[in-house]
Amino acid sequence: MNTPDLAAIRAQFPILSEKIYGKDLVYLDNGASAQKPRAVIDAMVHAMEHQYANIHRGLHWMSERTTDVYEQTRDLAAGLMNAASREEIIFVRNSTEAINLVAHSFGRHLLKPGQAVLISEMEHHSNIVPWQMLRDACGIELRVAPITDDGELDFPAFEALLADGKVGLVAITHMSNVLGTYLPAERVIQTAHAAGALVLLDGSQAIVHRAVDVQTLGCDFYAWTGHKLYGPTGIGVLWGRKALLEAMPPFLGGGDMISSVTFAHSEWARVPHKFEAGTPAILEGIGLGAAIKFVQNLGYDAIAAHEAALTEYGLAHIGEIPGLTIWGHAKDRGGVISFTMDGAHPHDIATLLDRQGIAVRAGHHCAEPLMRRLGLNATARASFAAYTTYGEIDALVAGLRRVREFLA
Amino acid sequence: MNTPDLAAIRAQFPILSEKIYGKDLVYLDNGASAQKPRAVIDAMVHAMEHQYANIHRGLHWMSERTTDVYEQTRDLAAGLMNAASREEIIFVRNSTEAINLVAHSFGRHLLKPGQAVLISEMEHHSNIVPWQMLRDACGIELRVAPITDDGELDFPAFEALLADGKVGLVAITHMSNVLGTYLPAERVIQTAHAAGALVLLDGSQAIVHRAVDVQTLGCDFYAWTGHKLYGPTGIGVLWGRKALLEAMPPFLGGGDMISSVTFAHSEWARVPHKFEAGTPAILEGIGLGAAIKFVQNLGYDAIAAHEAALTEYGLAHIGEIPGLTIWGHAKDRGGVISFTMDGAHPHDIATLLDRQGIAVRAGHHCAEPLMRRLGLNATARASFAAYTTYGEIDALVAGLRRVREFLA
Amino acid sequence: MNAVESLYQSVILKHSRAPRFRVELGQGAAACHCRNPLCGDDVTVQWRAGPAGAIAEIGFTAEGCAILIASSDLMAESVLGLDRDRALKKARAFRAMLDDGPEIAEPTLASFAALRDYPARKRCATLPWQALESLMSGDMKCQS
Amino acid sequence: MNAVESLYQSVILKHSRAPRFRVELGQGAAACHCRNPLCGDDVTVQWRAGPAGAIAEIGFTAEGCAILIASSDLMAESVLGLDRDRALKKARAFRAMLDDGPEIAEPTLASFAALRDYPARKRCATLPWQALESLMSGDMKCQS
Ligand SMILES: Cc1ncc(COP(=O)(O)O)c(C=O)c1O
Ligand SMILES: Cc1ncc(COP(=O)(O)O)c(C=O)c1O
Repeated sequence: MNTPDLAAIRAQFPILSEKIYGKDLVYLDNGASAQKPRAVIDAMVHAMEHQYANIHRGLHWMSERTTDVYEQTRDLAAGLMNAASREEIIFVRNSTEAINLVAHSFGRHLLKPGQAVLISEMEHHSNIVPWQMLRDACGIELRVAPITDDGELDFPAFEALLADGKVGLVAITHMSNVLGTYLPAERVIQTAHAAGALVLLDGSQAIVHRAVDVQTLGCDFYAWTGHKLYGPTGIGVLWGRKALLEAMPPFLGGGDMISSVTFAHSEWARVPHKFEAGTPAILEGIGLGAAIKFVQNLGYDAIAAHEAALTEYGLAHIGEIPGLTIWGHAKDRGGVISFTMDGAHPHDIATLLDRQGIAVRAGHHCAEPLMRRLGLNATARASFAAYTTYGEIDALVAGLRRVREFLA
Repeated sequence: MNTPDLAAIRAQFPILSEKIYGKDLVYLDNGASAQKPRAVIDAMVHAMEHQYANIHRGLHWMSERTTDVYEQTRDLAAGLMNAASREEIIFVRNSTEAINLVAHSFGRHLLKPGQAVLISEMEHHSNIVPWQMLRDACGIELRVAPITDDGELDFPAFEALLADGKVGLVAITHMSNVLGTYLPAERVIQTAHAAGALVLLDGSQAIVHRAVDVQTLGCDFYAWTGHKLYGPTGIGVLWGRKALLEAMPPFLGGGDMISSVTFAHSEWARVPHKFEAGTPAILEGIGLGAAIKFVQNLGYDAIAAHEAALTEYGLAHIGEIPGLTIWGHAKDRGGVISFTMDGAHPHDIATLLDRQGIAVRAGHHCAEPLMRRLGLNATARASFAAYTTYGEIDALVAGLRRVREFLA
Repeated sequence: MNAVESLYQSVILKHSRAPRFRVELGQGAAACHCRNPLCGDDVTVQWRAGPAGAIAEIGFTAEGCAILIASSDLMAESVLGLDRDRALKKARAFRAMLDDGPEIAEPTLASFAALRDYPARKRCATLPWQALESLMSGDMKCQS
Repeated sequence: MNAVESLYQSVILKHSRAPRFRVELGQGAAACHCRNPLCGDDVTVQWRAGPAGAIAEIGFTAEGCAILIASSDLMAESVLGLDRDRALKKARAFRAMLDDGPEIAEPTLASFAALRDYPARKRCATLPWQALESLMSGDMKCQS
C-alpha cells in the first residue's frame, strides 16, 4: 500500500484520529484487537436504527430482512476461507469458544481414552486450557511439540510425537501471537494426516494478515475471532469439515439448534444450526459481514505486502535500539514484534510509552508456557494492522529510546 | 406512562419510525427481541469511534478506559438485580448459554447420578434441552412439573415431585414467553429449598417487565439475555450465589479465566472471570450498560404499570374478536398474548398482519412441549414493550379482523 | 389488496379449505416426507405410476399453514398425468420462480411468486414440490 | 516531563534499582503473598514484631515491574518501626489515595498518585500495601 492508499484506509477508522494525553494515538496493539472501520460501525447502526428483529423464526418483514443480512455473513465467511459450503461455518463468540466447542463435541465424543491431542509450545491459553480440561475429564493425553530457539515448530520432534499413531488431533496455532511465527501449515497438516491425526488450526492471528484457504490447506477445523479482523466483539467463526460436524453431537442446547423437542427426546437441527443455540449475536454477525467485505476490498495481497514491509522495517529499527532483544526469528513471520529491554520491565515500558500516546501490549500475552520456554515472565509487543504506518513505527522507536533514557 | 411520556420514549427508538410496505411499523414481537434505544446505539458507536481496545490485560489508555466502561456494566447489572456483589455477575452470550453453563459446571459436577432436575411444562427449549443433555450424559433424572389449564404451575404436583428429596435443582421460567404467566417465584423457591433443591430462574422475559431482586427472591441462579432488555445481542447475564460459583469448576477454558497456566496444570481465576474465557463481548457489554441505565431511568414501576394496563386492554380487545382464542389465563401475567383463530393457521395470520406493517410472532415459540400440552402446533403471539402504545394494539385488533375476513 | 392478500383470496383459500388431493394412497405408493424446520410444517407426498410411467395417482398429507396445504393441492392437480421428466421440470421451475427466477406460465402457480419476499413462507410453498422432486428424481433423501 | 515520567525518575528508579528491603527474613517471620492476576506480578512481604509489638523487621521478595519493587521498598521503609495500628492506617491511606482519595503527606508516597489513571498499574503499587494490610490485620487471606 502506498501512502495515499494508507491515508484513505486510515480515514475509515474514526478512532485513529484520537489523541492520548494530547499526543496522536499510535495504536500498536492490533494483535489483541483491531479497531473498527466506518463500514462495520455503519452496518451495526443501520441494523439497530432501521432493520432489526430476532432471526430465523420470524415471519415478518423485520425478522426476514435481518435473517437475510445475518446469514449473508455466513456466505461471506465461507467465501473468505474458501469453505466447501456455507454450512461449514459455525458462528461462535470468539476463537476461545470455537476451540472449546471442538474440545467438547469432538474431543469428548469422537476421541477415545488412550488417544492424544498434540499442541505446541507456542500456543495461546485458549488452545491449551480446553485440552487440559479434556485431558483431566476424559483421560485423553496432552502432548506438547517443542519449538526451536528461533521460534519455529521443531519439526523432527513434532514428527516423533506423532509416531505412535495415538494422536487423534493436532491443535496448533497458524500464527503465533507472541513470536509472529507462521506455521508451515500444509506440511504440518500432511504430516499429521499421515499419522492418522486430524488438524485444528487456531487462525486467530493468521487470518487477519494473509488469505486462508481451508481446502488448499487441507485442515479439518479452523478457528478465528471477529474482533481481530476489524469486526465487532462477540462473534467468531469455527469452520469444520461438514462430515465431521455432522458426526459431532451438539455443544450447547436450546432454541434454534433443534428440529423437534419432546421431554423424552430432542432431534438436532442440521449443521450449522446444531451448534448455534439460542439467539445468536445478530448485530455482531451483521458487523462481521461488513468487516469481511472491508478486508476483501483491501485485498489480502495488499494487506500482506504492506504488513511484510512494515515488519521488516520494524524489526530493523526496533532491533537497533541498544539493550533491546527481539523474541522470535522465524523465517516466515508476520507483523507481531515481541521484545524486552535490559533493565526495564515490559509493564514499565508499556506505561511510559502510553504517556507518549503509544499503545503496545506487555505481559505474558496469554501464553505463559511460551514465556517459560523463553525464560521470561513477560515481553512488550507491538503488532500491526492494515492501517499501521511507518511513521507509527518511527514513533515507537523514538518512544523506546526515551524509555531507555529513563529506565536503563 | 401517559401519552407525552410514551412519545418521548418512542422518540428514543429510531426504528419505530420505519415503514413496512408503506405502513407504520407496529412492532409487537418484543418477546423475541426488543428494539434498541439511541443510548445503546450511541454507547456502542462511541466505543468504536473513540475508545476501544481489548480489555483486562492492557496497560495503555484505550485498554484501561475500555475495561472501565465494560466493568461498569457489571456493577449496573449487579445493581439491577440487587446482587450481593458484582462478582456474582457472569457475562455470557444469552440466556441459553447461561443455562448451559449451569448445566455443565453445576449439573455435571455438583449434582450426582440419582439426583433429579425439575423443570416445568411451560419452559423454553433453552431451559429444556440443556437438562436433557445432562440427563443423557450423566444419568441425572429430568422431571417435569405440569401446568394447569389456565397456564399456572400446578403447585400440588410440583410439591409432589419434590417430595422424595431427590431433586437437586429446580430450573424454571420466571415468566412464560408463551402464556405470559408470572411464576409465584418466592413460594416456588421456598418450597424447593425446603425440599433440598436449589433454584435457577430463567428470567429472560421476567426481568424485562418487572424489577427483579435476587436477594428477596432467594433464588440461587438467575439467567437473562441482553437483547430482550433493549440491549445488544451477544450478551447476557448469569447471576449465581458467590459460594456456588466458587464451588463450580469453569465451563470454557482459555484466556482471562486462568490465574496461571503450565502444561501440567492451570489455576483458575476468581469468579466471575473463571467463567469468562477469551475476549468478552466488549462492545456488547458497553451497550448493555446503556440499556440497563435506560430501564432504570424509565423505572420498573412505570414500565410495569404501563404494560399491565396495555395487557389488560389487549386481552379485552383481542379476546373480543370472534373465533379467536387466547391461551394463558394466569392470575399474574405479563404483556405477552398468545392466540389462535379458528380456520386460520398462525403462520398465515402472521403473514397477513405483516403486509399491514404489524410484526407478531407465530410458531411454537421454542416451546414445543408446551404446545403439545395445549394441543396445538403453533400460536400467534403479540408481546409488548415499554414503548408499545394503545394505538398499536388497536392496529393489531383491526388487522386481526381483516385477517379473519380473509381466512375465516 | 396487496399481492399476498390476493394470493390468499384467489388461490390459497380455495385449495386449503377443500383440498382435493389430501388423501392417503395407502400401502405400496412411493412416499416422501419433507419438513420445514423453520416453522415445523410438514408434508408427505405419495404417488403411483401408470403403465407408461406417468403419474397416475398422487396425494398428500400435511400439517401446517394454508400456503402449504394449497400449494400441495395445486401441485398435485398440476402434475397429475405428467411423466417423470415433465413433472420434475415443473417442480424445478416452481422452485426457481420463488428463488427470483421467471414466473411460470400457469397463472395459479404463478401467483405464488407473491411469496418471493417471504423467505420463511416460500419454503411452505415449495415444500411439496421439493418432495415431488425427490420422488421423481429417485433421490429419496428429502432435503428439507 | 509528565507526572508518570517524573514518578519514575524521582522515586521508582532509585528504589527499584537498589531496593534496601528486598531481603528474606527467613523462617519464623510472618509472611503474606499477593499476586496481581492482571499482570502476573507478585510480592511476598515478611515481618517480625519487636518487644512492644511494633514492626522491628520487614522485607519483601517480588517478581515484577519497577513500580512493584519501588513501592514495596518504600512501603517497607515507611512502616519500619510503626506499630500495627499506624501501619494499618498508612496502608489504608495509601490504597485510598490511589482510589482517588486524598494524597498522603509523605511526598515520596504521594507521588504514586500519578498512577491513579492506570488501573492495571496502580495494583502494582498497592500490592505490597495490601500484603501489609493482611499481615497487620491478622486476616491472612490476601485478596489479590
Ligand atoms: C423464557 C425464555 N427463556 C429463554 C430464552 C432464550 O433466550 P436467548 O435466545 O437470548 O438465549 C427466551 C427467549 O427466546 C425466553 O423467552
Ligand atoms: C493465537 C491466538 N489464539 C486465540 C486467541 C483468543 O482469541 P479470543 O480471545 O478472541 O477468543 C488469540 C487472541 O487473543 C490469539 O492471538
